[in-house]
Amino acid sequence: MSQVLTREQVARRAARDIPDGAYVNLGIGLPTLVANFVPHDREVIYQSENGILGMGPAPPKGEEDLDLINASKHFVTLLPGAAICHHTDAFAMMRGGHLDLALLGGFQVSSDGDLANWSTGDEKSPPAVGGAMDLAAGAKAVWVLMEHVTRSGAPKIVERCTYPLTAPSVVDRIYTNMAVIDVADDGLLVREIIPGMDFEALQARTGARLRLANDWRPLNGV
Amino acid sequence: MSQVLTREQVARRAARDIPDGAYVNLGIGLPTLVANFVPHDREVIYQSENGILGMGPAPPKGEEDLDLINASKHFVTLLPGAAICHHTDAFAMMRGGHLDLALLGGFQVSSDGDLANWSTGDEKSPPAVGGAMDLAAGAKAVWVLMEHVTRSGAPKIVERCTYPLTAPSVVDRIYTNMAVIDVADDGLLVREIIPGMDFEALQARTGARLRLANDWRPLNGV
Amino acid sequence: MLDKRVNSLEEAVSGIQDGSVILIGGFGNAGIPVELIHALIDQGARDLTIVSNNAGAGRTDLSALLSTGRVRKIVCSFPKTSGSVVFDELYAAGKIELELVPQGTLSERMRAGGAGLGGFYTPTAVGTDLANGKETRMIDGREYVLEKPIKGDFALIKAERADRWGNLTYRLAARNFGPTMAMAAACTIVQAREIVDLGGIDPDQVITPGIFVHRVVAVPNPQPAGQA
Amino acid sequence: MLDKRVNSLEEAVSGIQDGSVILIGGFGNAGIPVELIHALIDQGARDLTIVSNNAGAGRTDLSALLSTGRVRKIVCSFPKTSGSVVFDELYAAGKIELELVPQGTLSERMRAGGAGLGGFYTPTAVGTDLANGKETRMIDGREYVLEKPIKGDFALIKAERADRWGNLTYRLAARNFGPTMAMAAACTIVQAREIVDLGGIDPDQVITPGIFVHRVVAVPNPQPAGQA
Repeated sequence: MSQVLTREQVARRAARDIPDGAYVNLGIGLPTLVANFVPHDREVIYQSENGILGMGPAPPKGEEDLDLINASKHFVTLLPGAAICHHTDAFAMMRGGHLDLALLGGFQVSSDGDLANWSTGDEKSPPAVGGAMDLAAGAKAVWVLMEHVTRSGAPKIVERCTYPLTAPSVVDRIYTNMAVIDVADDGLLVREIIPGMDFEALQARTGARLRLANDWRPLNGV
Repeated sequence: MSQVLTREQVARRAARDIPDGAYVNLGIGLPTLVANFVPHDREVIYQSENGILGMGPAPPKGEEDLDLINASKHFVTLLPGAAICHHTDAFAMMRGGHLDLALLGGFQVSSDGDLANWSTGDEKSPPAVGGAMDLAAGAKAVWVLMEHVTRSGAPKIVERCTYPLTAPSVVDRIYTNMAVIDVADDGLLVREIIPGMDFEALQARTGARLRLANDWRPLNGV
Repeated sequence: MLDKRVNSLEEAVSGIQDGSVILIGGFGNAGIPVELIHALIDQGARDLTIVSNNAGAGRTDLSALLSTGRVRKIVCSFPKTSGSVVFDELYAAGKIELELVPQGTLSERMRAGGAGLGGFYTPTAVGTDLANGKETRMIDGREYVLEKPIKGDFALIKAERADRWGNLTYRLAARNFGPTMAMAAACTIVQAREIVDLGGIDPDQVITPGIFVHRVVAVPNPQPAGQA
Repeated sequence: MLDKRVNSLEEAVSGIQDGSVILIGGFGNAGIPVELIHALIDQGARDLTIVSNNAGAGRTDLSALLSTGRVRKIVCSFPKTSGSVVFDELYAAGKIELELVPQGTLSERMRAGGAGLGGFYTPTAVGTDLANGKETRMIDGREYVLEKPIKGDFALIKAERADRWGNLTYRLAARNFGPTMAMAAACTIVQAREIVDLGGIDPDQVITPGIFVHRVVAVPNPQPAGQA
């Protein structure tokens, strides 16, 4: 019987793929966990949309600085070598293709790499977009980290997003609690599946056609 | 017999009109002299397109700093309270309407306030525009300081510029060695004429129709 | 003499007319000009349009301003947060108009306003609902949305250090929208923790040159934003 | 480990291909990366497009590069100066192409390139020969010219201080085009007077964040530009 990954295991798996020296923006939620699992011999520079480059971990309790928060409004620290800039410059980094990677949460991803992660289209709740669209449109690569299906079991990887789009054709790779999937020019290519789950079972939980890479491997949460 | 003003006297006359606390950009040539004559009880902030706000006078000989030059590439100093910015921000100041005044040289000014001051249209010489067009288009007010006629006696204030334009409809006031003239909505209004010259004589040296202000005064070079 | 210092918060916000567009700095609770916002509440201007990244948290500062009912419209990127109780109520009741703008576009639109540009083409929001009704254009094989500048009648900014010419520095991530909003407003009003003598800020370290600032008031011990 | 330091000027300019677009910092003789330009001359790339405010003065640095005959085109605002002897000869002989751009538009076009914008509308040059053939548009009652971004394959920049992540400070008016060009190039190469340890630059005082910089070489005693 297959065991889906925990949120931490998804974060840990994605962290393994972040290259040494990369400039990375971690979206709100699951992606934020990734920083905890990047191997210590890699130097990764985290950017935050509110003008921080070179963010460090959360401060010890009692040492929070009101002027040092990340995009999720959580307290952070600065690493030696950090730089502060204003918002317009921070978004020039994001929109201008200077970030190597954006790791984002997702409501839905389509087989074309369309991303929906800012709105469920609920008319009662006020909409809020923040920097999601700038980041999705601008980073050199976009990885989405999310559960493979919703709580009610509906696939989040779909032929066509039904939720409002954040940006079309931007997602390069999807890390779920069941698989690692590349968004290739010719569709979705499964790179890894959790042990105990076969391709057909994964396909059954996915709303878009998948192909299995020849060199696919078991997805180990480590 | 009328005596035209010297270049220094034109600069001195214009300097009298610069208000206390104004942000001012002084163009290359004659306008540069103006800083020498602003009354000492006024605090005027000089901007230079290469990222200096709060320029001071030229340094004493031997104290020049290679990293402190103005738009004319002459050595300058900084006043206490000066600020350095990069080129794009310096031009945001200029284009964005933040400068109270640009004092510019001119080849020709038209009765509509068109300014020609960057090119004589000589095809043999490479053209060079620098920041002239940004400044002319962007400053809150543009004053032109120039001789009233060319060396050969041709008028520089004209119905229509024959030299290539720097910007249309931007000049607010003209200080020449013969007169001070406002560019009003309904044409050129003479505010001051040098002693000994009458309106008809000034009109004869001008290529556009002038009107004499009711409260016109003699132009004193001081 | 050029002296932008004013002696009180009341003087700092004087002359703000009904119907003004006011840019208010801050991201989350960092960089919010709490004291200036409360002075604006006391001043009483109404029918305001507020441009700010968030729509307030808790019950103080921006939330307190919203709860006066004097804000007609808010232009922001992220109004809905865990703490945006006041905004949520007003929005649900249809008592406030919202223009939702992607954060980078919001910032860039204000920069365009400050830099004298008429508009710009951005790839952000292409193919999404937030580009609905907006002009798009292919440039060198990529699609862009045309966005127009935002200018403020006033900006309220929190800075760390200022001098009497209005030169500013900021502290860490409290910088956020400050430098851009300062450029984009006809009258930029600053609360600074400290006002120093001219020359007290190294020219190479000035973040907002004084030309973009019009009034400065000292607030040595600013209150945190977003309080209950 | 992220280490952008290189050990020599030769290494700093390695890989610059023929046909590259190279942004070169400096205004007048301030901020010109003299040593990097001479390294580029030694490196030998040809058929270059150079984007720089001026077109060289005297016989060294940019003028020396032009005199090699390897510059096909120069994009600048003020090529003709009292010292631009080399450029003047090449131009008169029809041996170099010139794209003349108003200075603020030049800077803004590079910023647009760095910020990922597709273009912008500027009031500068409206109604002049430099807007000939360009698209114009009325926006809110004012006429603007559409301008497109400029991106560089490389930028050569002079800074004062750098660290191994590429964070930079500049000295006084030598800053000029540096921060904007750094944003606008795929590979930004910096000569810094001093390379300090990480943390040696106060985060609030970084002018160019390291993300915009790709190679840093120390040149402790840079030569003045524009020498005879």
